[in-house]
Amino acid sequence: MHTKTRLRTLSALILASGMMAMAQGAQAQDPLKLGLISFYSGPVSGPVGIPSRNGADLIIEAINNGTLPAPYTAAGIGGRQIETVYVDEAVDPVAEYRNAVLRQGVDAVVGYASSGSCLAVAPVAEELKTLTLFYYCGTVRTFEEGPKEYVFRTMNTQDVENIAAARYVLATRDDVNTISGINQNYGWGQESWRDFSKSLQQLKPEVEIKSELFPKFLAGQYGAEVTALSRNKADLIHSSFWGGDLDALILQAAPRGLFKSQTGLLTTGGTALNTLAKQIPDGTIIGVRGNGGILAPDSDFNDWFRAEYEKKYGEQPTFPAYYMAQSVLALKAAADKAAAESGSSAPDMEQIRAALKGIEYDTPAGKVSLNRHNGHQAATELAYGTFKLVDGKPTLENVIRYQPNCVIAPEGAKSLDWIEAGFPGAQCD
Amino acid sequence: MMTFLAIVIDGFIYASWLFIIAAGLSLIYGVMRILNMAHGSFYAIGAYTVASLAGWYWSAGLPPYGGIVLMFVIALAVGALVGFVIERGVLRFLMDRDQIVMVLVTFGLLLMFEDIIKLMWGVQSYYAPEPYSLFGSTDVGDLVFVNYDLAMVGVAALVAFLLWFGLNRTRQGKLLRAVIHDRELAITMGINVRRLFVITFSVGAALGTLAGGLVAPAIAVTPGIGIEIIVLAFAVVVTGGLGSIQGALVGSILIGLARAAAVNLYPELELFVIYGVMALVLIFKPRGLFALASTRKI
Amino acid sequence: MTQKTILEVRDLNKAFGAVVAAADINIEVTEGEIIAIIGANGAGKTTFVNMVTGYLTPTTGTIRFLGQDITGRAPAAVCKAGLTRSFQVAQLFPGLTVMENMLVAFASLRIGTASFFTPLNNAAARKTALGVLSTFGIDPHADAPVSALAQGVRKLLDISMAMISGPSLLMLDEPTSGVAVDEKFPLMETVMAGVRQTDATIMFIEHDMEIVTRYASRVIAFYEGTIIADGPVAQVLDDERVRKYIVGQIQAAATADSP
Amino acid sequence: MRQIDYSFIAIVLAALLLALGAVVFPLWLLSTIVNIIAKALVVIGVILLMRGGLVSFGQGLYYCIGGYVVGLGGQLLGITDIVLLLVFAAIIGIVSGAVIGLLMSRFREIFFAMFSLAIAMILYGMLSQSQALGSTDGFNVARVTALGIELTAGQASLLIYLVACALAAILSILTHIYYKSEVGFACLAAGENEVRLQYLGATPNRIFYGTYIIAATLAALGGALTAINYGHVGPNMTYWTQSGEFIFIALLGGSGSVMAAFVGSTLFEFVRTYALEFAPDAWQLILGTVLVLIIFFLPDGLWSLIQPARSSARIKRRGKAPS
Repeated sequence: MHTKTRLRTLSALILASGMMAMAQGAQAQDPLKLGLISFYSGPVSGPVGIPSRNGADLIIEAINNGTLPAPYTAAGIGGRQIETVYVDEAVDPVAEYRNAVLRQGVDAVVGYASSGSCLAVAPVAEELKTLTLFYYCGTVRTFEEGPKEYVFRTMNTQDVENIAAARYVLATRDDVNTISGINQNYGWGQESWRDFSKSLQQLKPEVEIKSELFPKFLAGQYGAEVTALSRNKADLIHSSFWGGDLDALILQAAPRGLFKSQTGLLTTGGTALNTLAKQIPDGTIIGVRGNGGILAPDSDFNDWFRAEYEKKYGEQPTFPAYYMAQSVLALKAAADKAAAESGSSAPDMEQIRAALKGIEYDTPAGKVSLNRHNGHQAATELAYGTFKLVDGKPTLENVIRYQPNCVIAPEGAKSLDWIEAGFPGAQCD
Repeated sequence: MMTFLAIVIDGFIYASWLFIIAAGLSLIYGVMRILNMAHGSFYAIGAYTVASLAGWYWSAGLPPYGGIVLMFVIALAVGALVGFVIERGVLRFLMDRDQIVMVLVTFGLLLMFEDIIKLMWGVQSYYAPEPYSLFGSTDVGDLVFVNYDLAMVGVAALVAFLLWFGLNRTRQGKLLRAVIHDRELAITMGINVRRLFVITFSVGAALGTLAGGLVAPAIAVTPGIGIEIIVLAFAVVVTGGLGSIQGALVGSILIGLARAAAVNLYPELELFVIYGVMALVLIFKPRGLFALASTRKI
Repeated sequence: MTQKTILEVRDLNKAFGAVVAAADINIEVTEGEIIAIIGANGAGKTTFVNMVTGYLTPTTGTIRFLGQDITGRAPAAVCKAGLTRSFQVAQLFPGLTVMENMLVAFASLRIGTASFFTPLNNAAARKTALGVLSTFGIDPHADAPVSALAQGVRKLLDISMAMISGPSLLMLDEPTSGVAVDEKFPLMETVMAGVRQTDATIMFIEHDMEIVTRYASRVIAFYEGTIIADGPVAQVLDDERVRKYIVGQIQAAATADSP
Repeated sequence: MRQIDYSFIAIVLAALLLALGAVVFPLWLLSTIVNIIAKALVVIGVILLMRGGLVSFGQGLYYCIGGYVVGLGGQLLGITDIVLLLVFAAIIGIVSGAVIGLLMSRFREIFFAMFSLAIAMILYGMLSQSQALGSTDGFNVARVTALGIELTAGQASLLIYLVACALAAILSILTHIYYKSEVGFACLAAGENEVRLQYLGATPNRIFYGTYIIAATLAALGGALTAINYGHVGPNMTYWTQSGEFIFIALLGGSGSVMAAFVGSTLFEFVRTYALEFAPDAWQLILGTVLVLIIFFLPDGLWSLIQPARSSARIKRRGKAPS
């Protein structure tokens, strides 16, 4: 019966909580609570979650101590120290996101490796008006399904690496006329194959598809798949396998010479280079979902990151490490920009969010500019290379770095339409 | 023809791997009436132990074939040990509980092991690829098969034979069969069931770790592989008939072939084929192909 | 009274693989009879009851009950037709109280869509249940949990549950087995007194010849799946094959395993 | 009789109190409670089956169906009215339960568990292959409306909360009626001694069939509520670990009473959330330990602390009648 009053009370509550968030922003002393969300348990934690967290921790530590290289030398985010709250993405993303924001009171969130999580969390982030940076998930649907105010993504979407892959094949392997695909049977795998095959057929219509395999995610055993691929020979085999599945595929394909007789194109192959150098045949095409990891361009910032990471964790940073770091840096860059613009040394979250729109900033993996989907979606360079074992050490030769405007749908265009229209307006030099 | 051959070979390779896992599961169920979810953890533990220890052995550059022996030894040993501890430490206190409760206990153990494994080995992947390429490969027509995989078929056959021999030709085995057939009767006959339980569970667990250990060289050992495997193994034993070793054998061959056929002929079916086969079998034989007799006296 | 046939068993055979559990069994039961079925363990007595009550399907042969063919019908159908039974080992619902057991028995006969809403514990049902309980003198235990009952009471409850549907033919599988020797007669007395209040015909399997002679009007003797004698008590018990194969055996066994 | 009345009053009071909570509870608690209620509804179904000795390792199937009905109802049919969506989900739940139940009611014990698991996994396979439905990523659910009125996020979450409370109350009462009904007891009896029940003239398969459909409907409603609350659905809802979670909760609460499901669900939610917060690297270890300890020391679930269990014998130990 008192629904009206209750409604009022509640809207008041929401407002209040919004206010509180701002109020907290205002007092520069208390730390900025940053939710760091990725897979810290289960099969995704090893290849993605933990390296990501390591990369982020490294940057956060440096931000707090003010030891980041230029231009990020000022300590803290708008003067505030970062206090990290880790949340495992492996369970109930929406519920745990709400808990992080509403109960643990994080001011901003950096995270999410799975497209499913991103799709589910985005509306909640909007509802709770909480600045949320997606660092790794690939789906194009996040922004194509509607504009967002509080959600940003600091890395390319999954379509981009497959468009670039198609261009790379065209550029380096004009002898490729038949292709096969082996991709995991879930959103990521299905869309990766769709975008790659469509793109390549756009660029080279005579290309013919031999076989399309979609083994179960985390199947682990690919004997039958390798057989099927070997029996139906193609010039090139595309795979967006990642982590353990990728390693298993490489290990099981190697002794059967699959990628020797048919060129392998591994869009996320970058993680396997060091561990499985002996099993990857020369000529295999390797991607890193962007510009990070082994394909990170030489720069002082990159050298610093690499050195610090090896010092801290005793291993080379793989690309997930780069991308979560890249996401945290976006926050830092925006805070600095906001500070400069507003003059105040302590910009609040709203000012930071405003500054994030369309920002362009430096990362260990090169320049990142949030210039898609009105300033919320990143566009970065994206590199591919061809594997070669040089006296026992894995190297990548004829590396090509694709400029965003060559492989990323222009503002306003839906990626799939853009592919099917034949990449109108693509600027590739 | 070539297709057919390919399906048969792939099918049997996959089946032998399935069988080694399923056999342990089925043995434990047959004797103890425990559908052991923690079997997935045993599989993972086997994979981790082999990947880490054998991995170290090979990187130390010691004689390769010794490594193969080592794999079997440590896989079986760690399995027997873990099995023993779990049976003595937990399960024996719950033997009078309902079957379903036992499923849930082992489900709890599965969850616990996930993190215990993480605490022991961390989340990074482990590799021990050397043995996989050690035996070279065989050409069948224009196809290449890895001898290590083909050897798996041999190992599975050996396991099957040893189980058959153990159950039918040894005194302990005969006692076990008595327990499988009718536990109450066996107890009244004065069989020391508790001792048999420990032995059974250790052997079953050892088979689980063996399967994990043998597959380790062909995969990256990462968190969660145990969880992935367990439902698959369930499908096999339920299809074949819980508690029956022949059942496990036939079940794994059936599912192995079905999967290989799907991948080679109708890739889009790969995802259902396993549960499809299981569902089909259960519709016609609700207790699986080789169900244990369970007529109730009134 | 009119000599109406209520059960008619023709050429009943049952084989479990090679084992023949019942061979050419022919029985005609007329209303009001009290028939004792005797035979050594494994003679096929329970198999016979299981076939008639639908738990086992005969390999060949027909079973007619009240004029209709019930061969191979499920126990539920047989029960509804008016043929119920009790069990050698009382078959109860251990998690429920005595009354609840009776109420479930009562509900089972009329379960339908409405039963999702009709409370089990309704006045009408309670009344019927209590009535039956008191005819067998166990109404004082009504609210006791089954797990707490003594053997004798368990047996009586088992029988009460079989009686609640008001059957025309009641089959008792060893009503006195499992109860102490000195309780056998009182128990049987209660059972007979209770059943006589209804017009149910009785067939009961029994090992104790004294009970047989005391209560039965007719005896059927089983041996290795066949009927070796069928007739008035005295005549059957005098038959020398019955003596040799059954009475002797049973007395031997009885002396052997009685404490 | 009297005792029943009390339970009804208790349920209604509890629901009203909970509803009033909307004014005082912090935001995060509201959606958490809806989440708890949604899961509890599924768990009640699991418990109903458990009383009959059937443990469904595939209740996620209907949880997922309910969720997708809501999602698709919004996307394809443009239905966003919260009540309509729930009714819609319930109907589909009944229908699918009635169809699949024809098969399921033939299975018992471990085979029932495994078969239900198989069916759920087949749905998982189909969903994760259908790109139209966003495969494994699932898709977002439009914000609900009430009587055609658009709502703000805040109003919506309040409405969802209140509807959840009402739903909880209604379904608890219905379930309680079932508990006390002839079928309810017959189901319990069937779990304890099926043969005897047949000899009393009942057909256990039919009893299980009916109960199965009820459980399916409850699960579908739980899924629908989750979808409305989360604003997102995905195939994970029918993955076997989700079904395992429901059984976990059922055991936690115990099958003693309808309320037990809510107790269990609440405890589970908080154990998991806080385990996740304070031991992000060992939350599974904690959950597993809790499960094992419960089975060891509280075989009748937490509810047995509040009210000593009597007739949940089936799940406690080998509930076979002496034979």
